Amino acid sequence: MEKLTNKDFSSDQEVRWCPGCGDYAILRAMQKSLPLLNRKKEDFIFISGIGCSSRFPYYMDTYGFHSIHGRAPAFATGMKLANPNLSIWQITGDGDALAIGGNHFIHALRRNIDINILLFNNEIYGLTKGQFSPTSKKGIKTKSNPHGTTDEPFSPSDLSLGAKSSFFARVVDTNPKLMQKIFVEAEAHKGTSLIEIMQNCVIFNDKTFSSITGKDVKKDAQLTLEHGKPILYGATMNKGIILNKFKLETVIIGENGITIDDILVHDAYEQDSTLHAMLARMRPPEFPAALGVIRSVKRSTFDNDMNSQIDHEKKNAKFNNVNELLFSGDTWNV
Amino acid sequence: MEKLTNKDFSSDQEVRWCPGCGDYAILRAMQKSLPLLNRKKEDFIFISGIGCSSRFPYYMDTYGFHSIHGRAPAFATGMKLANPNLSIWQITGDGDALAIGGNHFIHALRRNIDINILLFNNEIYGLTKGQFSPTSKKGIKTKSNPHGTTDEPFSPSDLSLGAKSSFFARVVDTNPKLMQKIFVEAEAHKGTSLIEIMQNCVIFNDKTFSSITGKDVKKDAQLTLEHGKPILYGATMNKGIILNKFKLETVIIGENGITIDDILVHDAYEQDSTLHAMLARMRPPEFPAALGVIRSVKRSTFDNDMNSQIDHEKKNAKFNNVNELLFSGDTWNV
Amino acid sequence: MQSKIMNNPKVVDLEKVVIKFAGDSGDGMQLTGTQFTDTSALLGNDLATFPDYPAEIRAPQGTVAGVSGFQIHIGSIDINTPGDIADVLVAMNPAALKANKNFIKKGGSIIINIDSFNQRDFEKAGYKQSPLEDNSFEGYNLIEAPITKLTRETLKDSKLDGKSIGRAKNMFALGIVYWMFNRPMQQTESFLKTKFKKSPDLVEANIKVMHAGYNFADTIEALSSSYTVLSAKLPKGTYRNVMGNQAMSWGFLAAAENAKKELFLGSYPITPASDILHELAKHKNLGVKTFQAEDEIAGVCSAIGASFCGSLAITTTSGPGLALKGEGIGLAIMTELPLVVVDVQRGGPSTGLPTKTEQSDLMQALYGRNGESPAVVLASSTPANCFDWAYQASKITLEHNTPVILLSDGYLGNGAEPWKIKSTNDMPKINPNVAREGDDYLPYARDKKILSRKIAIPGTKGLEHRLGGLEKEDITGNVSYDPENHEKMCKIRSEKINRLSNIIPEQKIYGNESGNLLVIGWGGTFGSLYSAVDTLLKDENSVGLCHFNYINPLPRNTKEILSKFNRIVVCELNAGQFANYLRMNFQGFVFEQYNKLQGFPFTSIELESHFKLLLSK
Amino acid sequence: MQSKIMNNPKVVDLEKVVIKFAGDSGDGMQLTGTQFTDTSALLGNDLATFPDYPAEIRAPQGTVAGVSGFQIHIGSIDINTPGDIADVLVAMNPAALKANKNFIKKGGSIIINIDSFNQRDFEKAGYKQSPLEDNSFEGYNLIEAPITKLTRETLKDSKLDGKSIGRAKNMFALGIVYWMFNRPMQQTESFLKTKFKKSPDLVEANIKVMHAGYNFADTIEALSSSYTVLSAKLPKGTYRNVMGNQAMSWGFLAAAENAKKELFLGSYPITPASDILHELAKHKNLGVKTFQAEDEIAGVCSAIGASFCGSLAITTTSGPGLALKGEGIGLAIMTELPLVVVDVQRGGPSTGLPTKTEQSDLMQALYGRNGESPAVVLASSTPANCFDWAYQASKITLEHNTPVILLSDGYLGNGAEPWKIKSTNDMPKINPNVAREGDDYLPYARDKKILSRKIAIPGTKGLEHRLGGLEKEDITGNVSYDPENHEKMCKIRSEKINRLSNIIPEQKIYGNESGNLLVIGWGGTFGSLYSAVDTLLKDENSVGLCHFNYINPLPRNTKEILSKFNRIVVCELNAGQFANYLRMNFQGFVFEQYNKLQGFPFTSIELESHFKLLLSK
Ligand SMILES: Cc1ncc(C[n+]2csc(CCOP(=O)(O)OP(=O)(O)O)c2C)c(N)n1
Ligand SMILES: Cc1ncc(C[n+]2csc(CCOP(=O)(O)OP(=O)(O)O)c2C)c(N)n1
Ligand code: SF4
Ligand code: SF4
Ligand SMILES: [Mg+2]
Ligand SMILES: [Mg+2]
Repeated sequence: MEKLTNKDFSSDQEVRWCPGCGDYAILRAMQKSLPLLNRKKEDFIFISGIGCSSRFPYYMDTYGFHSIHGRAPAFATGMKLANPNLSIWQITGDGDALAIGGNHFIHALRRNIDINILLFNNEIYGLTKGQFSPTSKKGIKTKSNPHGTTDEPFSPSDLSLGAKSSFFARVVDTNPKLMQKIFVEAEAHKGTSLIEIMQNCVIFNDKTFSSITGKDVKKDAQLTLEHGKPILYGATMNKGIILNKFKLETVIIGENGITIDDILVHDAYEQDSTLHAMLARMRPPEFPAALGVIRSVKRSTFDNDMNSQIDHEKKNAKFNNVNELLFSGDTWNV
Repeated sequence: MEKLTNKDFSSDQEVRWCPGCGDYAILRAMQKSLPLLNRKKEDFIFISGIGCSSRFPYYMDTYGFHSIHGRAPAFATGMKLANPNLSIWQITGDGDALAIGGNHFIHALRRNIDINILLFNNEIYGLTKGQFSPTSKKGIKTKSNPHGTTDEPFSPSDLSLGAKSSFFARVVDTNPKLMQKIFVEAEAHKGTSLIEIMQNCVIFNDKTFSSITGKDVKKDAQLTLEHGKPILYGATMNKGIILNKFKLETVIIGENGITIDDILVHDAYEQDSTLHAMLARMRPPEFPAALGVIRSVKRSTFDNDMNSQIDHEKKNAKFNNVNELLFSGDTWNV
Repeated sequence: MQSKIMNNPKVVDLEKVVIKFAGDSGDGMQLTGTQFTDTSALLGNDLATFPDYPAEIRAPQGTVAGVSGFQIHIGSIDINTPGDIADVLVAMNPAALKANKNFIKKGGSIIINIDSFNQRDFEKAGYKQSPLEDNSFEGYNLIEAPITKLTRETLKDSKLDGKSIGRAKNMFALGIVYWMFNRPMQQTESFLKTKFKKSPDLVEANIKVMHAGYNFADTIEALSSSYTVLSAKLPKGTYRNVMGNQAMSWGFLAAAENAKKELFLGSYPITPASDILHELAKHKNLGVKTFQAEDEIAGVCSAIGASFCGSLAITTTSGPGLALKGEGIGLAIMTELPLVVVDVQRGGPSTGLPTKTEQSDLMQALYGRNGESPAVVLASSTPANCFDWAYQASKITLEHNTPVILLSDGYLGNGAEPWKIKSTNDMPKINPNVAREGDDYLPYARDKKILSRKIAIPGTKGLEHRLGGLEKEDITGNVSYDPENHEKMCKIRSEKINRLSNIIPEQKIYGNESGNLLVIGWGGTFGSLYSAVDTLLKDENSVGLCHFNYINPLPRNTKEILSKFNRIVVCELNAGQFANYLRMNFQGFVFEQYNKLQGFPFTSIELESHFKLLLSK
Repeated sequence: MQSKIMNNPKVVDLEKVVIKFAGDSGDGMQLTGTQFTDTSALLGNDLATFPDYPAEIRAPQGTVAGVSGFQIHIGSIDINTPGDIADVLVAMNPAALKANKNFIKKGGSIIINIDSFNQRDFEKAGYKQSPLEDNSFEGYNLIEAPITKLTRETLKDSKLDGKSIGRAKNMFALGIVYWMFNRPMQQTESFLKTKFKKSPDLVEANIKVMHAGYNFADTIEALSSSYTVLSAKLPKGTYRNVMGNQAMSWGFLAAAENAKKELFLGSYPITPASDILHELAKHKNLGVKTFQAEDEIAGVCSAIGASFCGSLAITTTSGPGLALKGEGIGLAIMTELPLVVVDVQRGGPSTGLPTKTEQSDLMQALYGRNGESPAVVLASSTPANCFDWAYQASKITLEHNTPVILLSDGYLGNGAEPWKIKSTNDMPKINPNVAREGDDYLPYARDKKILSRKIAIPGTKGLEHRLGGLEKEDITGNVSYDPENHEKMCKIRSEKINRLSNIIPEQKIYGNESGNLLVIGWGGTFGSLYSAVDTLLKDENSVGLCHFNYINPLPRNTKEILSKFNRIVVCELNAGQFANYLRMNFQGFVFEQYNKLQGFPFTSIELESHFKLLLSK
């Protein structure tokens, strides 16, 4: 197979996000990741809904579909069922995926259709100029509620794990390396791979993730999980997470007799999602926010199950073509 | 206030479910529960979508609305926002709530609008004659997949807790007493009270809950949670649940040195939903299924937040009527 | 047993007979009807059937709301409708009699399960006293058979439990009717053997009861004779009996095979369309992929996704579901992808009358989307030709890369008739309009003649491109906000559909090609309109029938046809939607209307008398 | 600085002037335009404005796609459109010049920020070389101002950072234009003081720059003189400037207050309708409840729920959202509850041209639902009368208990004009048709005249009842599958709407009441049609304008009007939907069409010349 580079994945269309928008970094990371996947260029589809982020497919020189608001998982499902050989990437915003598209989103996760979903979570409706979204922090003032929202936000991790998500990862738009790593892992995972990207909207919700991504705080505010490794963070990696009864706690190695052996070891492959959910819920200031692949478990995929069933039925077929069906059963001649 | 009885809540419409349908028992339990709530008859609304269960409002002599498929939470939200004094009961099926209506369902839970949702979970589409639903057990054969479904089902408890449900209870259609108790608690809870009712569809999915409701097994297959009480079950209440590291386990009091003090005490009021989710996930044969009020936590309600905001704005009003608004700001006279 | 012959039985017309089986929802009338149908079909009768059941799964036992009916019209002549009125009614309880009392021909035969005619059942049916005691049924041939009792008697030695024995009584009724019409019982016997293959006791019991019914009829001499309906003079060929929804499903299977495409169905169950999903779900062995989506929107969107990836993609629904699919259909129009949307219409508005038939989604099919968004609209017109129209819809959508909405209705979908089986080899070729590797591909470049663009399927090397719902630039398909381009593209999208009228056949007329009265219909009303016009033609009235299957575009000779008649009446099961559509398209004509909105098909009789009135004025 | 006067500036018509401010999305052109508007309004000019911005939040800086424009038409005479073509263009960069090059009147003035006319910016705009070097702008009055440089210069001692200084340059341009039209700067000064009240430095800087621009213009003598547009002779009263979406919002507020109802809005954001949500969300102090739903379906359904519970309930959206609301609207029709659905139309089909205007949702509004489901359809026709039509829609829906669809469009919604403020005391009374405690309540009993049922609101003792989407029995409102009842109810639902035509005013004609040419329009095209017809009338052409706001039902005298003209032309920003609707309703007329599908309003000029053509043939 010919060797592809990021250039092969850049379309001729001018990128039209606001200067400084987090989407640029994600686009670049994606264009760099695809060559690592060893797949043919013509086998990729980028499918999106509507939103700033949903313009993404136009900038990728692959097959692409900028569909309608909220429905991308349904299109993606049809695509993957029609052709299970394709590598399908759904691009979606927090409004697209969790407001109008919430239903398709949870059903895709439940079915575990083998696609990759990139959730560009900027906690705002960008394209329609700044209304609050289902992930906006309660109380923020936006055009559609200038007195502060009264909506309790979704936690994307809790919602998706509640919907039986088999793969959940998280990354910030300021970490291109981690993005690339996760994109590659997502593609390798069989089933619906959900990646929440904390993405900054400079125009309507600037710095909403600054307590996590701020240069000054990020060492203590971010924790990158790796399967099989102890859960450590901090500038010198001397901080860690332990499990105390039913709660997570942060500790410092060397203090209060804590050693590396006390630190929780991350098990992304564990079927029970309880601990994954707890890790994903961690937030500054009490905790660092968990990044990386938080959950990645084996579960049969919808496309594969359907195709096995079809293969099985074909093998045990009563009819091999339509004519045989038409002339089967009770017929009579005139 | 005049004293009401179950008769006051029975409409003159003939009940039209199949003989033997679990819906009858739920209807009766509801008609008996409402008089216990000390509310005026005219302040109740029953709102439903479409499905066998969704005919429920016709049989209640209250205000009622048999709306369209899947959208009942949206109607209910509008109703409660319009008049927060009403007691609003949403009746919905597993298809209505979790297939077409999944989005409105999770958003109602997230917002914590103060309504009560009765989810008649019969793990099948009854009204349309027996297709599988998003809660049908994987592999069951139905009209719409005679070779066995390939859909992984939702767990209503996981999905709703993932959507930040503040109240989750579960009951079987064969236990009218517990239904009444839960209905009363649900109404007392401020916020969205979700009650999953394991309901038998005699026609299209008979006995789907028999491992829980079967007369022979039920003592060991059902466990009724009560806040503040140790979690016990069994014919002689000698069995219990303990927490071992991160897993629940069943034990027998008196065996292996287990005493009543080892048994987990149910805390429905705990904000952290981790343990609630684990309890709700228990299923025979390993575990008994948890019934009763599994979670009931305080969280501000959407209707209350909106109304407080309006009250606050009214108090600090720039304008007290529309004329003042119309003539405000830059105007000029000709 | 007692048989009151209130009158000498009139001799039923042996050219054709309408029989209605009616009973409680639990009485097995649908099965009884289907068996009689299959047997008659095998005997070579032409026929048409129509089931009529309540919206509840099981409405309260014994009530009128709970009556389930199955009507069958058989004949040695051409049969086009399930009949207006029954020659023979089987009524398993008082409610069944009450529900059908206006649907029995004066002097017709009524077979009654007299065991169910007791005070409790009268009351459930809303009768104060026995309807048999007053004079309501004077002039009918009333056959009172103790069906429950004799069924029990027949099975008194059987190992079956009481419930199963009770359920067998429909076979007794079927036996009586088989005797009446001189039909053999073998077909039903072998059916029972297959159906209950796991329970030989049940097989034996049911067969025994059916024979008991047959023998009972043979003995009682309630009827002066038994009747024969000779086999119809149908064109030579192999026949089978098909229901509309089944025929539709098979049409799609055939189209996919001939187009060398995989068939994909994205659908959400809804009455009366669900049976298409059920039927296609059976045929995984033919490679069909059926996806029961979480809702109608996911149904249409998954289909569009599958279409983009090369499947013959369809989505099926009924009125309320079509309302939900509008936005998705708009996207398919903008992206110019193949897609067939089937609407099996039911009574509206809103949830309306979900189990009843109607033609009131026409405007929605034509216009139920934002913006200028023209789609091809077709309508099937008989249960059997649902096959052809599914095939044709698939052919058009794949060859022209433009969405097609195919209208059927509850009457067609659930109705059945014999179908002369076609071989897939004899069907028109389907040549999907697809770009291939190496093509110089511009997504929105078009064939000059038919104006359709080529689609390029993911996986095809070198043809990577992006589609979407924003306005497309002509030729390149890039996003374009250019004013002139938008106007141009709107025109192309509409002209593309208009050009189809060059390809589709001219509209045919049945009866006179010009003259006094032109009867216009479309879709599911064909049978009744045809029967009515046929009768009028026999009396040499100057009348023609112009029944449409192509709605958008209309056949190119439509205007010409209109101009050849003095009077035009448009007959529809709605308030006049097609009439309005014709008014938009053809000015200068007067379109009279004949409409019915009762959840039931037209009867030929009401049409005939209305047409006669028009002809006489 | 340099000012090339390529030609003697033609004297602009002082009766009216069209000015367009254009620059990069980040250049603050919308604010500049609004300021000029407000100042002109305060001076008593009549005016109309129209913003025109890209679909992206910020398209790439310096590109044509990224140009944001604001057009304003002011006059001492009646102004009805934002103008076809600009007398004065402010172009902050080459892209702004390029985007508007066809929208400047030959001989008009172009004020250019010459600092942005460099090679890099030419290229971004897609120019190979400077458009000022070739002869493209010969015949125009080109004013090249070093706006960036002089702004920096002005603020060289300011404490502001470079970015903020850069952003102030729009004030320089505004200063120039204020000078040109002899406008005072106080209004903008006080605006700046309020806007930046937390940052006195910003206030000072912006005011300083504006004055610098003003003085610059005063000095350069680029223009032979400055102009004055006198105040218009408007009817006496208090005026304010309103945008269509704002006026619409306020109309609902007024209706709710006068109906003594709480206002409830259930909505999901969508361009160009979102501003209604934004506007209403501000006014919680008036008790309005705005619910930003999870999608459009929840928007309409929550509104129906609120309506059932006694609110004046509305839902607002644009085309794709209306497609999603169809099923919900059908339920409101069946349950006969009050509901106003606002569709601020945009370019379709599908996502189409989301920021552009169009009138192509008419058919969807009329028919985008399953079954026979008639709704009242109204259309506003100027930014200011969005107020009146919101009020009228509310009045009809509350008094007749039947849903109303109100059509606006992007042009009306974002456009602005002066509005003579009405007091709520002077508006027609609204008497909601509601049952009270103690009434003998039958949910589907009706007023004999207007055929509407009474609604009973939860909380009302003794009136408990059940509604739903299944067909309702006449009078009782119980579920009914009865065939005759269904037909009857379908007729009632349609007749109820038809009867409204007895109540609404007769259709008016502007111009000749009979004669040669009848120009027909509806909704947002009023301004351009009026201007065009007005011009023709001045030349004594035999022409009348009949502009519709009531679409369903149509005014009772419509047919009479049609019959008084020799020729009828229906002008719409779609492919002819209203023309088709008229064809359905009125046979025997020839409806010619004039259509435009370019995302922009008609220009008066194109209309005039087309009408002249029709009049001459
Ligand atoms: C049916 C429909 N409803 C509403 C819209 C308007 N709309 C487009 S994108 C969007 C929300 C965008 O938010 P998000 O998904 O978070 O994307 P972002 O712009 O923040 O990347 C909305 C409300 C639409 N295009 N279609
Ligand atoms: C828009 C729409 N789509 C589909 C339907 C058909 N439909 C009615 S109820 C139902 C599912 C019922 O299942 P569930 O909610 O579990 O209720 P149950 O009958 O089991 O109580 C479906 C698919 C409909 N009425 N409307
Ligand atoms: S509005 Fe926000 S999310 Fe959208 S392109 Fe601009 S910065 Fe990015
Ligand atoms: S079909 Fe099932 S759920 Fe519906 S009424 Fe019958 S038993 Fe109950
Ligand atoms: Mg967002
Ligand atoms: Mg169910």
